[in-house]
Amino acid sequence: ACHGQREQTAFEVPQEFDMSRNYELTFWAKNDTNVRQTEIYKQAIADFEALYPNISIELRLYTDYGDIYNDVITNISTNTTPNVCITYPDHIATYMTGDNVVVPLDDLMDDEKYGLGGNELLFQAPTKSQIVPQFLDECTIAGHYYALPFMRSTEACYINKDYVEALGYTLPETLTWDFIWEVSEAATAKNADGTYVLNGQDVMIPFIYKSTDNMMIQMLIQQNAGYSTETGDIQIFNDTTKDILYTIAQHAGTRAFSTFKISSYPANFLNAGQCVFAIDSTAGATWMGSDAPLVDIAEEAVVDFDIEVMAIPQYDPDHPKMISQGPSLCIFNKDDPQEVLASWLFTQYLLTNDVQMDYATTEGYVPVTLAAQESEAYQDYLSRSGEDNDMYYDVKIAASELLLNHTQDTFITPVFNGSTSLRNAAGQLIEEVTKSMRRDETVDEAYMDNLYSEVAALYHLDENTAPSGQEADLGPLPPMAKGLLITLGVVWILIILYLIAGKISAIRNQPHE
Amino acid sequence: MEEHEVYEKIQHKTNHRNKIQKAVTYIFLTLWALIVLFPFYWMILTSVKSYGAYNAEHTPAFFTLSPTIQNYIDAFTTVPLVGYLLNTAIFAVATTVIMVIVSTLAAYAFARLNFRGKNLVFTLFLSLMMIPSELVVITNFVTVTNLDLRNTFVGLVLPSVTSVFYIYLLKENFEQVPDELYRAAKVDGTSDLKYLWKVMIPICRPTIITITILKIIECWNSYVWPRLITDDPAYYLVSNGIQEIRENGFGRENIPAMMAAVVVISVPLIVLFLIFRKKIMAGVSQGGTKG
Amino acid sequence: MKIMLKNLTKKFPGRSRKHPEDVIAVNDFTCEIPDGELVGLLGPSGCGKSTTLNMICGLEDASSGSIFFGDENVTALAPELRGVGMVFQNYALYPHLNVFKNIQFPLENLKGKERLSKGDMKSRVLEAARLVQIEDLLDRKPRELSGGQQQRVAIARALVKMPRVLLLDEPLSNLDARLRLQTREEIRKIQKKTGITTVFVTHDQEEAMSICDRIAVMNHGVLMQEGRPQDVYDNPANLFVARFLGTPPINVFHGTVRDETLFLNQAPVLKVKGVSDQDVIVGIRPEGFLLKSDGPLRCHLERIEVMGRDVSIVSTHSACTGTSLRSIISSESRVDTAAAEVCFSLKPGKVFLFSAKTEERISFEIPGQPLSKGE
Amino acid sequence: MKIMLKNLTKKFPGRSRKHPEDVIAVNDFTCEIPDGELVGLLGPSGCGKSTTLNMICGLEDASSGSIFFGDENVTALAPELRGVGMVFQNYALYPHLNVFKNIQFPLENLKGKERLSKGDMKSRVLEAARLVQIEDLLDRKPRELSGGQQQRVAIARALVKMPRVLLLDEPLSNLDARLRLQTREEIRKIQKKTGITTVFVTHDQEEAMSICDRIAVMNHGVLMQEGRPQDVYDNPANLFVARFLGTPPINVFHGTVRDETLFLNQAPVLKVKGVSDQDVIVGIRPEGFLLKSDGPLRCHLERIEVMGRDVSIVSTHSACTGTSLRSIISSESRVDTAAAEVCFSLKPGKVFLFSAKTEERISFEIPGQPLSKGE
Amino acid sequence: MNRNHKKAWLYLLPALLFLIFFMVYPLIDVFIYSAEEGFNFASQSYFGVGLYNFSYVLHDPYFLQAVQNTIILVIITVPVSTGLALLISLGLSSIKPLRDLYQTIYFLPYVTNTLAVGLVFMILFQPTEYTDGLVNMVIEFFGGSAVDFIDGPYWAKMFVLCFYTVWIVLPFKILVLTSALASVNPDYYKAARVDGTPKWRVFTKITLPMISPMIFYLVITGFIGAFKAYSDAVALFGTDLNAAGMNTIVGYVYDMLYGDSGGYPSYASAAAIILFAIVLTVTCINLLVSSRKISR
Ligand SMILES: Nc1ncnc2c1ncn2[C@@H]1O[C@H](COP(=O)(O)OP(=O)(O)OP(=O)(O)O)[C@@H](O)[C@H]1O
Ligand SMILES: Nc1ncnc2c1ncn2[C@@H]1O[C@H](COP(=O)(O)OP(=O)(O)OP(=O)(O)O)[C@@H](O)[C@H]1O
Ligand SMILES: [Mg+2]
Ligand SMILES: [Mg+2]
Repeated sequence: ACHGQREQTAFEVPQEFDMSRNYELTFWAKNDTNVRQTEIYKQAIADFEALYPNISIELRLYTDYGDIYNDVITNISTNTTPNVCITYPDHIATYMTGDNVVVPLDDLMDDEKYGLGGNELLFQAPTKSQIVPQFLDECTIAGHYYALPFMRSTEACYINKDYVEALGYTLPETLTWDFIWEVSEAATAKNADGTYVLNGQDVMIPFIYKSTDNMMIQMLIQQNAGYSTETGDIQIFNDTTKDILYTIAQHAGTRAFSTFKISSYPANFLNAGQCVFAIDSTAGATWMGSDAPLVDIAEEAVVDFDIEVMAIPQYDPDHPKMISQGPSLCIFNKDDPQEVLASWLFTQYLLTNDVQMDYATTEGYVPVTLAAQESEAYQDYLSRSGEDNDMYYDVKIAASELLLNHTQDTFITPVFNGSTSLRNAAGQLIEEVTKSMRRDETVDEAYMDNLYSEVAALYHLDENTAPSGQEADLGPLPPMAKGLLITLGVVWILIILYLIAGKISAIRNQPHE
Repeated sequence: MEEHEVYEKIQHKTNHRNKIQKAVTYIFLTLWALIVLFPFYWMILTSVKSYGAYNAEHTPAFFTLSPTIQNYIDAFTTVPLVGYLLNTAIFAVATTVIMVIVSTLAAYAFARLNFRGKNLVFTLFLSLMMIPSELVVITNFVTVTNLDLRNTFVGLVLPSVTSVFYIYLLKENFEQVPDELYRAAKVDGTSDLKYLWKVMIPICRPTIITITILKIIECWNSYVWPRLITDDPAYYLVSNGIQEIRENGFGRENIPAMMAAVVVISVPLIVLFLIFRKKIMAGVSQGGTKG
Repeated sequence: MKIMLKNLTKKFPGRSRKHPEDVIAVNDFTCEIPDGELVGLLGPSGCGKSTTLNMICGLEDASSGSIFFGDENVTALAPELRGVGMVFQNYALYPHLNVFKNIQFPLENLKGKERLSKGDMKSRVLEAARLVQIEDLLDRKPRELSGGQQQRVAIARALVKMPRVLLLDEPLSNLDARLRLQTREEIRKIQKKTGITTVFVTHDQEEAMSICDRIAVMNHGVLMQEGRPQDVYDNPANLFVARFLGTPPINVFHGTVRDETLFLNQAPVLKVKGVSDQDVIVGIRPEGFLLKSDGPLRCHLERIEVMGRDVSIVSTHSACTGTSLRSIISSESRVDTAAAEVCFSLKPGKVFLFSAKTEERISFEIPGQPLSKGE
Repeated sequence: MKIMLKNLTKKFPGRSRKHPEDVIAVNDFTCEIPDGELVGLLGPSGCGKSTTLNMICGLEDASSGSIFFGDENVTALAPELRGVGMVFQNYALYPHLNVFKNIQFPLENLKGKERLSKGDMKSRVLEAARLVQIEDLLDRKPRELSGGQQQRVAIARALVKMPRVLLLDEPLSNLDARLRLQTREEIRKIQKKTGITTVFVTHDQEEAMSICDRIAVMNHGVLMQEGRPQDVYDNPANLFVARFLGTPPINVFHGTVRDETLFLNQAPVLKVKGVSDQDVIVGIRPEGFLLKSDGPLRCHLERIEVMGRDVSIVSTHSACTGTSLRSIISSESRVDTAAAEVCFSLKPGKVFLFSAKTEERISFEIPGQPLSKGE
Repeated sequence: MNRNHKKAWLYLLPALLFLIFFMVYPLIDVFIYSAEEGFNFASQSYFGVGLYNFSYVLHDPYFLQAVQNTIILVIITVPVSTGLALLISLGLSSIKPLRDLYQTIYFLPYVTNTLAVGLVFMILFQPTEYTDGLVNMVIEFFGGSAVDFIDGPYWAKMFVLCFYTVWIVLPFKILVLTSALASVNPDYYKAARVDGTPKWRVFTKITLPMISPMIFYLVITGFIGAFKAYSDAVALFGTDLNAAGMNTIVGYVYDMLYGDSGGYPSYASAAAIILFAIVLTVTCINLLVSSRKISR
């Protein structure tokens, strides 16, 4: 019985930051799709350490948010969590099932000396009001701030405009789902020799959606259908979802639609002239277009085309809705409040204009502070769109501007312990349906019911995993489990009987020998 | 004389059958050899395809006309592969050395010395073979962390040292050394430890070489534990490296570069194996013969 | 160095639940081995020879009794301190060391002031090797040697540390017949040359008899008889010893003594002066028969085997306990192979009487002993 | 079934780059084995005995020459078709099958019209088992048998299919001396009972001489001599054969013949009628010496060994090629152990002369042969 | 004697220490976890002590799926790999030229990284946007119809998993069996030949029984190894094995600990103990059968 609670006292902001002591902090970050991001982190750390020579920061880079999540979870048990960590709010909700694991930031933010823009800071930090409110709001869990936003992006639709026009369509001001489906269907026409009319190649996937969980979430939210409540009640298994899935199934059946998991990176297809609509994060903009600074495919496979960056398709073009996503920063609690304070200082430093600017320009990200967004340097950056195909790559800047222009239209989904699973489940529904269609299975009511229950089970959505969880009533043992237990029992009885029989016969035989 | 001719016919038929049998055997063996070799061929082939060409391939190509060593360069530059190789070498050697010493002592105790409870302890040892290592990782992680040994070679090595199977293999092997030698050495005034060192180990050298190499292979490929226990790239092993390259090349799954990395890290093992092939085979079979 | 074994006993605890009884491997063994002699320890398989030897060298602890080397009681001494050399049945050469290193091995274990310099070691090894004539094999590995050569290496290894006592546990049983003959002579020679008190275990009586100064015959852990080979052969203390020594083995009959005359199946065959009337077991050595057409022992002739220099007559007699009776006569004598019967007279010195009950020897007077001893 | 080997030769290709020369294991071997006889194939290790046997049973192909079973040329026939039974040195009993199943094994292989019913098989197995007296061991596994019993099982297995020829490859070499004696007699008995032509390989001359009807002595792949054992012993065709047969081995001297007299070191020792003057090698069997105080052969006495029934005198003589000279005389004779010299006269029939060049036998007339044969 | 005892324990000490620290103690920990109902890493708390974890795991369809997968995998791969290894070893021992070469080739998979080769296998079997994959191309070349091996029907995925497992475990088995075959005294074969035994009978009646201890050894270790399968599946189907329906018991344990929905050592421990019970049972049966076969 050694796995009891590791009680940690709640954090209280110290009066004074003790500059006479040395602090060693760990910072877990994800380096995204670009090696330059690593350098920016390192630069930021170096600059910060120059300001605070008594604080040293160790950077550990991950390639996947999931890995960060897993490692944090395992490190909670050994009390070796990092000090600062880049993560999704969803994950924070799970970290918080332990008491006082994650530091609530309300007091810190408001602290006069060391709070946001506080007067004892050695650098120019943004004030609370300078953080884009929508983005900051995303960081509240149960009424408290548990994170600061670090970068934000949304999804964009990258379009091969040439193809759309070749098919006889013109792009509307705001994309609608109907438009996309229609054009995509039209693009599936084939020549007699099996090649596609549109591009003359063997391959054409008119519409690829990279992140199917976002696809499902946005489609539901755009229709005001149920996804989940704030408190974590799951509503995704509803009729709207079914309708969506039927639609997707229909277009997957005609091969007009595919996903990243099934095919591959949308950018590869788009650039190779094998795709018309590619929906991917704005953070992936540097890969998109024939002049993209980063390409995955052979140069000779890239086709020349006019690219258009637009907001994701909508059901109601007048009230566009799109997801806001991107990493946030959270701070883990430590026994030493001074250490937490040091972490907080570093966290704030990551919101300073330079860091924000530098990081945002690596990809189609948007700085989370108004200060950075409005800074001259950033404006200058935006204005130089298209100057070259690297730093000022037009698609990348267009993607950033997309979010800047639609900040009001972004939304986020409720965060609770289990929201990650729900998100995964949402994507899984689309993946499954698409896969089934490609295998020529029939997608009907029975299929849907089955799908719902399987996905619910897979992500443990059918049970209560609240932290103070109680034994759920699990019902009778499934027949297979029963079979397993009975088989084991019977086998052991037989083994014991056999051994006893052997002993008896050995004893009986003994006198004869 | 007639009977004689019948014999000749039978003889002829037998010869014919033998030939067919030979041919079938060779075909079968060759077929399996191809199945075995193909993934290796594919690995090497992919490692010399350029990233772009690989991604734009419409049908998998069985050969490439424009091999590139870019992937190898990438493998060495995007991650500090040399450092990882070095780490892995240190880790593998340290683990193996300790493991061999510990296992040899234990196997010697089981094979040569008599003490109460020997059979019981040995049975318990053997039953530990049934435990999947994934199971104990988590507690070990806690232990090692509490000992403050994360991101140290000590932390990497210690839990990897235990190896019931090798103790078992060695014990079986030791038992095949005639008891007489032990008695002779005793009469000659040799201590137990000296006997172990001067007689037992030299005689069982093939097996010891075998377990050494098998353990090195195991260490070389180990992934779960190193990943968990190191978060400092200064202690990363090659398997972490592969995983990193796999995802990290350009932030995307860069399979050719990964294959290049795999080729690079496999080469030492394959060379090691080719050098000690005879000894490994002899050792494994010797240890195994008693089942 | 004289060796004294006093009431030496070894019990092994019962090995399993199935066999819980203790095994008494050696039972109250008392014997004195004179300094510088070669003593053969002889007996059937499992009679406790190896166990006795192991106790002498200290590899087994005695359950009771004591062992003296000279005047020193070594019963509780560890083997490495007893200063004995031992040659094992399969020689127990270290397979990974060459001959030189094998011989050197015991020297490397010497500690303290006994420790030798490299050069001394080498000269000691060479000396031992010369003694057993393997100077030119020093570089070889044991597996590159013939059985006989291996044996000599083993002896050299046992000798090199100049043991007080040399023990050999069936050192010849792995060799083929020819090599055996040869190596046993060599052992004899070396032992004579070095004068080390030597105990030699074997279950082959011929071997023991031919090279040993003295032999000790054991059975079921008990010492049956001990003495010079020819004495034991000529005067076996009991039926077991008589049977055990001699090839072909002694012929055994059921007989009775009446009026100081030995009867086999009612037929009187020999005068046995001084023996009271009783049922006896009669042992007659194969060479104890004399072909004599009017001899008292009439046997049914089975066949005749000529084996180079001897002729062996195989016949049957109803009082004989074995299936057939084998007598050896010089190949110069003539036998009528066609006849159904052969008649023998007996050489009294080759006839032994044993009590039918205890199987102990019953001696009788022989009028004029025709046997003369060589030495 | 008579076996004829005509000019049988076996070459093995050179085994490695280091030893590229062909090994001629058997060289132009011609011999006839009469029907129903037990023939011993005899020779030192590596002389080609096993190879010859393997060619007879078909496990090795002959390089040239031919093999006849009766009139049938079987040289190219596969072993399974030859109908031979073979007993291997280590018996090659299938360890996982009990005795019954081991013996039954060859019968289960029979096909076509030769196929036996279960009952027939059983009775054949039992018959074979009875023949070798192992009826009560049928349930045991081979490892639960003694060496001798295993050997009998192996013979039963070879016999059960009623082979035309029985081949035994050193079947006794794994047994201890005592068991060897016993089992070789059994082989003899069984062979006589069944009357199957049998070839028996051994390198032990005593073994071969004691049980075989005929022996064939090989050396370096070449047949040296073939004949009845006693004939070969009494009339060796060359020095090799003379040396190879007899224990203790023959004593060999350098000698010269002058004026039909044999001189050893200038001392005349024997009249050898009909031999021209030349250097010769002289072989004298140990039993060829007679103790005679005025005997012509004066030797330096070394020691006397008493071995039960015989006395063996070990002495040296300067013309002798061995280190010592061994003579065996009956234990009844008296020897003066204190004397420095012994003098012998020689039995002419036990003295052989060989050409110093070819080592072939040179025969000479013996005035009156005192030796008489048993049969 | 007593001195000897102490010495023996001294020799054992290092191994014992290591095992107790890093094997036995964790195992005890596993049992403790398995009794702490619903313990999870994040909250570091549980809601009771009892058998709830077992009940939970046994109710979890993914655990049952994993059990099913594992058992199918074991039942298929152990006999197939042993049989195939036997065939190959027999083939190897019956040829002379090229034997060394083949032997070396067959051993190669032993020295390579499972993860990497698994990836190659995945590439070989996986359909791409452009083709149905390399293997399917071969199948189609021979007139068959393509199957989605990585993402397709259950049997196809199982086939790939089994195939890969066999490919991976074969080298060791071939090695052991070839040397077992080589250690059979050739006299037995000669004797059988002189007795005119047909090849098949030689195999079943002599070869097989003679090497049966080795075969049992391989079967027992094979069972234990196959029950512990995990990384092979990951290499082929990626880390989300539950979604692929290809999870194994160890995979389930691993996911419960470190997977996306991980952090539940209690459930993981319960699953692991059930696995241990299964392996123990199978091993006991194996030992009983083999001791019986060999002693008879
Ligand atoms: N360690 C032991 N435990 C129990 N009994 C033993 C042990 N060692 C020997 N014995 C028994 O003691 C008896 C004597 O054994 P020992 O080895 O001395 O015989 P031996 O005369 O050397 O026979 P052999 O000629 O076969 O070598 C045998 O019955 C044997 O079974
Ligand atoms: N397969 C082979 N290849 C090459 N040489 C061989 C082969 N088999 C036997 N020889 C050689 O042929 C010669 C005769 O061998 P064979 O086995 O017949 O001897 P042997 O008389 O049976 O000896 P032993 O008494 O030791 O069994 C030897 O020199 C041996 O080295
Ligand atoms: Mg013994
Ligand atoms: Mg031979």
